[in-house]
Amino acid sequence: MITYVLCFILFLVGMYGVITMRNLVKIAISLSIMEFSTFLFFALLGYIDGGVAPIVNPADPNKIYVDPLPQALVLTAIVIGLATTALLMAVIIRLYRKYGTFDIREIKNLRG
Amino acid sequence: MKGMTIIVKKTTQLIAGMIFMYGIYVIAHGHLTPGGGFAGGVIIAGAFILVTLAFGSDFFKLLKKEMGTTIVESLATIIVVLIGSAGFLFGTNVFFNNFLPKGIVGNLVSAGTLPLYNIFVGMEVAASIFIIFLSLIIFKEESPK
Amino acid sequence: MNPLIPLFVVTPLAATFLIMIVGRFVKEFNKYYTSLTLLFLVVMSFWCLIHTGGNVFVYKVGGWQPVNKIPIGIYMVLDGFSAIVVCIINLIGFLVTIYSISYIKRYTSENYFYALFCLMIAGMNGVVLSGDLFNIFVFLEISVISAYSLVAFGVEKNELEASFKYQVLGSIASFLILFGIGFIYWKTKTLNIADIKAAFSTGYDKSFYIFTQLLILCGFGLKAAIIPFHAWLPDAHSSAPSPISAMLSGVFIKAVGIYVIIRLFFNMFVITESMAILITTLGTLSMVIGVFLAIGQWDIKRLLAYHSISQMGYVILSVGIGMILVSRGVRQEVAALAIAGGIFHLINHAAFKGLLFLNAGAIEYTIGTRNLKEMGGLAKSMPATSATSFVASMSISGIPPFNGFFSKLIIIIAAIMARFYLLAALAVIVSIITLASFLKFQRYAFYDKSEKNKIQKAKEVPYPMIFSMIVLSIICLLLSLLVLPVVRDAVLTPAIDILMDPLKYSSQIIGL
Amino acid sequence: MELAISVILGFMILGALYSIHAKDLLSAVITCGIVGYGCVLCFLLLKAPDLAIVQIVVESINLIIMVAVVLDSSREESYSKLDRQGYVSAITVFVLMAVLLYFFTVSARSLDVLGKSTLRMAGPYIEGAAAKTGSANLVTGVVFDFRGYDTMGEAVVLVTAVLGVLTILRLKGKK
Repeated sequence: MITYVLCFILFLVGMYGVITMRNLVKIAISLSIMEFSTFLFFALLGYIDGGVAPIVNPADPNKIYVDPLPQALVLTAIVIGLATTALLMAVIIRLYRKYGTFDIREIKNLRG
Repeated sequence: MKGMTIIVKKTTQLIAGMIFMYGIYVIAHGHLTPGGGFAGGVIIAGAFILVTLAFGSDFFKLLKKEMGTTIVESLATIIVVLIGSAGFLFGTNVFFNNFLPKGIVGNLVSAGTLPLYNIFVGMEVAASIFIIFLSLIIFKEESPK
Repeated sequence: MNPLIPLFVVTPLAATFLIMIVGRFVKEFNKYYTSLTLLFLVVMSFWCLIHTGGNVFVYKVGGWQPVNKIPIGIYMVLDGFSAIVVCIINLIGFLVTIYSISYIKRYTSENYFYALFCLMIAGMNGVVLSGDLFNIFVFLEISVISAYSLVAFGVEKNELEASFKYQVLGSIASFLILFGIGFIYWKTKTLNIADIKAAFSTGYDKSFYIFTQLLILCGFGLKAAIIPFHAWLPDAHSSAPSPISAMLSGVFIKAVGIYVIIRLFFNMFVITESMAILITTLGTLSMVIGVFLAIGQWDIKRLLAYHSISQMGYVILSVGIGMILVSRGVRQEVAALAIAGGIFHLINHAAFKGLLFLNAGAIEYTIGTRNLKEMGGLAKSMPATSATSFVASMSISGIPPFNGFFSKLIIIIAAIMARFYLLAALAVIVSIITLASFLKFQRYAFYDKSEKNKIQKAKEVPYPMIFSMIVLSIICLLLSLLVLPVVRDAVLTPAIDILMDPLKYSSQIIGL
Repeated sequence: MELAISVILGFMILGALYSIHAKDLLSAVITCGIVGYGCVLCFLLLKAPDLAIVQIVVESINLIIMVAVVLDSSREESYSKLDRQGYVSAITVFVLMAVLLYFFTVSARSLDVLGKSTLRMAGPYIEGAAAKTGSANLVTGVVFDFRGYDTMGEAVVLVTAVLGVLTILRLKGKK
């Protein structure tokens, strides 16, 4: 129970960073913190007491395995997260070359 | 981007090949041990990135066009799609059917199409991550400050 | 029938990779191949729409049969509702491709444009046809990542800033959705939508239920730009190249936002009254605030973007009224009418908002500005653009012979019959303000002759652009036919049935 | 078990807070690594070696990309006092966080505790799955066979990201 709550607190810390920070790189960091907490949440869901890693040994068939499905989902989600981070960093470096700053308050052409 | 000192270069020469081989091992044993296409692909990309960082980006002579890697990546993905579609054709009209014989659990050549998926996904992931890194580096050099 | 469903995803994906490989060596390959692919998809989607009817077609990817009636593979589902949305996606996508053949010539690297465009189509088709929660997330990511890059296609300051905003808010939405999926998995231990419905119908904890619904609603609401989450929409939709704006505004926010919200809340959750009221309130807020924000705009594409928020408000409002009635379990025929109005307006909005963005793109293409104050008197020099934009403006503001009138009429009648008189009055008022706003657009862009200097320069746009605009305006007129009982029974009624009957979707999928 | 994960999570939260508030961008990026590598430890404890391998390499690549962006730019964050808008958003965020946390704890009470998970959809993935897919590694079996369609989508996401990066990093957009 406490692990789930801590995991959600990590998620909220990331969200706090995204909303309050005024620096492009800090926003990217906060987004990846949110991402990691979500992965951890899925991994927690799959754990079963006394279970072993889901790799079958044909010699020893009767074992309890942890749930492989959340692990497969996280495997997919990690790569998706890498893709989004890479795209975000590309936009950030592009914006830095245009404006010469990471400060979001000075990058405000569009409003209203 | 310029390379680093001679010490780094020599060490990289020794290590990069081993990292590369380890990536191939992880890919090839993906259906037996932890790891698989994604992990192995990222490790191989890591070996390339290490070499790029040590020797400088002109080591790869790809400054103008990242043509090579894009084609590898597109081809690898299209092969994944083709293997999926091959299930569609050979299997019972089902997309992503594992249509090859399964073999004995625990052998290196087993599990039907899974090793093939592992290999091609590994190629695709390695190519994509390396191309992302390379284009960032090249952009940093070419664009005006 | 069944084996055709994956083709909706595989064909555009194959097109992407072929464009990336062959397009490097063969010039002009990209545009013709994309058009051909989209034409094929349009034909196939209409064939599916005609043949689906009231059936639910399930395609089990990988051929994994359910064990003890629990699905273990990924299911692709084609039913009345998703058939309609697939038709919209591919039809608008086809016309936009034809339009971009001339429009995108002024940008560099056309290969990337067409490849990303095909990926976007593939992602949206995948979202709409999926019957599995995590699969929806994966294909959602494909379509949004390509949308992020397409918004920044011009790589100027504004485009990059809009893309950054969109990426940050979109990523938050993705993680909220992922967390929501995790929550659902925690409780039900399954990911298939129909199976989750079955697991929920045996009983659930109330606070868990509300929290999950909120996570999902916030996530997809961010993607659909419902009003408290709308901050990215005007920037992204106005900065993108015009064909992409038409795609984003006309199709994208519906396919990955509204469609998924409707699908999940009707077919996965058991509708509760509090959530229905919340959704109706959000819809009303979007409808009213969106139109008021639109009044003061002088940038054409920004004005159209704010109107998108407002028109989506109509859809959500009317679906929300339907949800309230369904959750109370009374007056099902009124609920059906409200949902029909919502879906009808969703279809109409795709047609006329796509057309309006294409018009805006044509104006920008010719005179190089988006500011209404710098235009004037374009009606003479650009007759086709002027005529089609007149059709679209009248349609969006609900003037009788055009399609927008009928859908708004149905929504208002449904609101009155459900005894929500205030909402009906608000809908009428917003419609009038919309009319005023578009009369302004028409007057300043096409009829005001105070500025003579621009008029001489202006020429009509190339033929492919005119072709798409004229076809879309004909579609705007033809869609009025959906109000006829024969056509309605064939197209709208299956969609409403699948949403209204709580057990039809899940029982058909699990039973099969 | 639960204690160990809680302690690691606590360190991760501290690292995240430091990383968000650090003045030097480079140290912020490196500290973000605490969270990522902490994740790796948790995955190992949770008996998920596949995830640990993927996460450790992906996190390294992630760090390299971030450092590549941060280097040769003005690393000092121009840290200034919160303006009025900043205060408003900070207060909103704290209220929002408190409400969300409360809802989370209330709704998590009715669900399974850690380690007492049951299987519904995943049951057939374990029982006799090795015979069905032929793969000794169940996670690979799930990823490539039972949910192969997802994995194809994921490969396509990477391709999309590559195309996006190449698109965004073009030097000239319009002719």
